[in-house]
Amino acid sequence: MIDRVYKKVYKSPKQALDGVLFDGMIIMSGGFGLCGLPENLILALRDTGVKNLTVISNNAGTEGQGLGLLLETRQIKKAISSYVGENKLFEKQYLSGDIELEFNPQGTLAERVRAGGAGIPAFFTATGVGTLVAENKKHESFNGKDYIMETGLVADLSIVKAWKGDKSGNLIYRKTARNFNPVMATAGKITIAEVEELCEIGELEADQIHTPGIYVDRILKGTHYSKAIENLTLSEG
Amino acid sequence: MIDRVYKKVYKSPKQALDGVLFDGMIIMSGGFGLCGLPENLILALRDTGVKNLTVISNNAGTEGQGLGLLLETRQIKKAISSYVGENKLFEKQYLSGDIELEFNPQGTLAERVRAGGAGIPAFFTATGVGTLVAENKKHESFNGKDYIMETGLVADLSIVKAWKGDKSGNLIYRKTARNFNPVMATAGKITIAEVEELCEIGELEADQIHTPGIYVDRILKGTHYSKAIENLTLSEG
Amino acid sequence: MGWNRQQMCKRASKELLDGFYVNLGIGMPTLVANYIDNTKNITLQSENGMLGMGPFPKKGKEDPDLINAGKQTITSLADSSFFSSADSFSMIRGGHIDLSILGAMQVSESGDLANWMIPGKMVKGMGGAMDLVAGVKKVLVLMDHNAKDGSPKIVRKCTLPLTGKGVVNLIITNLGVFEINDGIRVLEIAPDLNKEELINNTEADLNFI
Amino acid sequence: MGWNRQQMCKRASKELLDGFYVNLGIGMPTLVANYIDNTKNITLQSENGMLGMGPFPKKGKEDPDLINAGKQTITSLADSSFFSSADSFSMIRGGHIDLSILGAMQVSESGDLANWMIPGKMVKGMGGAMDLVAGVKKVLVLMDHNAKDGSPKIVRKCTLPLTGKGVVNLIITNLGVFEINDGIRVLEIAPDLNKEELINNTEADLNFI
Repeated sequence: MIDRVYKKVYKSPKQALDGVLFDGMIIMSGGFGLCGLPENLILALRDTGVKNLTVISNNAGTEGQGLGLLLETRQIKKAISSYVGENKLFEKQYLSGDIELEFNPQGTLAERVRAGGAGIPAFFTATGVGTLVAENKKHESFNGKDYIMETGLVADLSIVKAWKGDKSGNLIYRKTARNFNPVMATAGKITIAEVEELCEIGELEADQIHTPGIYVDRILKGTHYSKAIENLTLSEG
Repeated sequence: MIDRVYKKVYKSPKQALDGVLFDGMIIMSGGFGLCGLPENLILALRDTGVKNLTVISNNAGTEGQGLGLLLETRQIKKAISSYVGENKLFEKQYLSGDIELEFNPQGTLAERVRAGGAGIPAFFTATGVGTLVAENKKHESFNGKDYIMETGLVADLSIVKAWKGDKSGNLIYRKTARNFNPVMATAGKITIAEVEELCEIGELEADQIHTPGIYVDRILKGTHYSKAIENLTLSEG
Repeated sequence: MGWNRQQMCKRASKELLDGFYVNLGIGMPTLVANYIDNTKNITLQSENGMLGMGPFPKKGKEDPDLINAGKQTITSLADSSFFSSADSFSMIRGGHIDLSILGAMQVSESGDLANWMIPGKMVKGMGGAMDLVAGVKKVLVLMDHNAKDGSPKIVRKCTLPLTGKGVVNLIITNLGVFEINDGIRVLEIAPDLNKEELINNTEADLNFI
Repeated sequence: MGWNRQQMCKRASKELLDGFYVNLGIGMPTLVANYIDNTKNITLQSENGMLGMGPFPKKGKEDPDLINAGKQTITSLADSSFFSSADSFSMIRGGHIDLSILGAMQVSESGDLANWMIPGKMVKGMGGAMDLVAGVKKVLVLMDHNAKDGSPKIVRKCTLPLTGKGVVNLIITNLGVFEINDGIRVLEIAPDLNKEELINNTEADLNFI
């Protein structure tokens, strides 16, 4: 009925980041390892020089890849992650006290982000009960089982990567490149999505959309996808 | 690599319900109004005569439709719903004390079911603060705002309706017939799905599956879909 | 006296700003959709699991799998998306909807809203109203200024059970437009009405500055 | 002494019952997939967001968008589905996965598990291990019976920081199979081994009945 004008489309990651950055901000970045990373936005983020970032992301990238790029330039002050094993530079900066690290169990991290986006300030989980993760956290028993309280997470900015997106911000992810991207898209005060294919309105099937456009404030087509494989494993024959 | 044998497919709703029912059990039923209802399973449920049911469902059906069928036969002892406005029989049974009713805000109901399926025993929400819904519930303040604690819900049996399903239990819903079905599928100790189209393995695209097969214990093709329209509203011209 | 329903809906439609995601409640709020300025990009959400709600279908084009929260048959648009009830209310509870328009039985001067039950009468349920008023960024109440018996609906304190506490931001009635923010400020008065008439029809104190 | 890795994996694969949904941890547990009985319908979950994990790809068929939780390239199967990390861990936390197989540094006689950090050494993170052991119906630890320095890994009380408390149900090592249920019961002993050797290599009390 309405010939809509969509104002969410940006020409480049640099333009998409314009006006939303400030030193000391909290940024969520989608991706699992190097899979489903917002590569173009991370690169542009590095070039802006924004610093003292708290980065919420499952991993810390590898050297020269993903969030590893922001470690080289020392733009990250604190990381909230579940696993940072693949990055020697991270290790070095952590051991020298240059970077703060908060480990969250992977499922707790995903749920905290989901809760943040869903307006749930806190929830209870059995994950981590009786471990270091439970220290200083509120405990409560339900049906005779112990749980700890975890809080929702929100970010000043979420950067996510999808396979296809339309001009209204609807997103579709591909295979395991989905990972943290959909929940992080919901938990940013501002969310910027980069896509491999930027589609016209109507090209995406309404039943198949993973992230409804309401969550995406800005969208751009990425031009550079290295899509590095961290651990190439082949079957014989 | 493996030629899998799927043992989830049942020939009829009656067969699918065999061995999972007992008086006094808790049943979740998907659907919003008469949209996306597991019609065939409700009908079969009525014919089994199982009684004293606690039914968790957004609505209570209309007279002679949906869960209204189980009201006629007085199989429902208690309903947990957000809105029961369309059913005069429900009203009558409620006012005569024959049926117990627990109102939940619709979003709280959806989230309680999701939490139940996701192993989250409780969460906090601002919905209902300062209202009757908040009575006798735990209050807690986060960042200066008040929230109440709501608990997760699970059922002995969830019955859901999807558009397409494959023999491994993967489900795809159609349009707004999705509603409560996906979350309820996760929160039943046993979940039975009825579908309009029962597909072979591989016919459904892996990126487009709404309910992964792990949540579906039994699946059947429904033969009777009345798909009644509760409130036909047309535009002029 | 004052605006008719058409005029009220038209006035309400001005609150739908370009780029807004909006949830319209059952009844009169649904009619606001008819007055949306086509030059604005407004997306309607239906809490049963849809973004990008289109108009009612033409005869023969109705789809039982495509309804709104009032169980009315509707249509989709090119940018529509469907999702589960849990995802829908995550959107609502999480503050992603810009504006919700609802009807009311009573609104208090502190923004308390009562619109779901009358003690002693059969209660149909709150549906998604409590979630909407608690979660949406801005809550607009669209209602008649007075009840059928003439009693004021904008009150000092709600006597009916609440739907939400301190949740209403704006009220549009047949008599005027009212902002709630540390008391009630009158933003507009219906053209054929004077201050005194407005005060006489309102229990709560009105601030005209 | 005892079983080799192949034999251990083969023994572990027997715990994968028909119809099971299983999560295999990084390292030796991943290899268990090679020994799954083809007559059984076993579905593998990868916690980064996939059900129905297939074998590693043939050369040239690798897809950077299709990896497992160990970041290895994998393939999908005809019944595969993909989902978000939040949905994946809802599946895990909600008790929908039948079995998880993980490695360990220490397991205590009360089922406590330590497998994520050594104080004083750089900590890589717990990844999804804490969620898996807290949520999955049955937790199987697959590990060498003794550490590289020969010290026992089945202990009275873990000295390393825990991954989960009272979470392990079954242990398979190169020396035997052990059930944890109010103490440790020896279910099987590797063929070339006697009770005494097993006791000598284990700190925790073993119940042979």
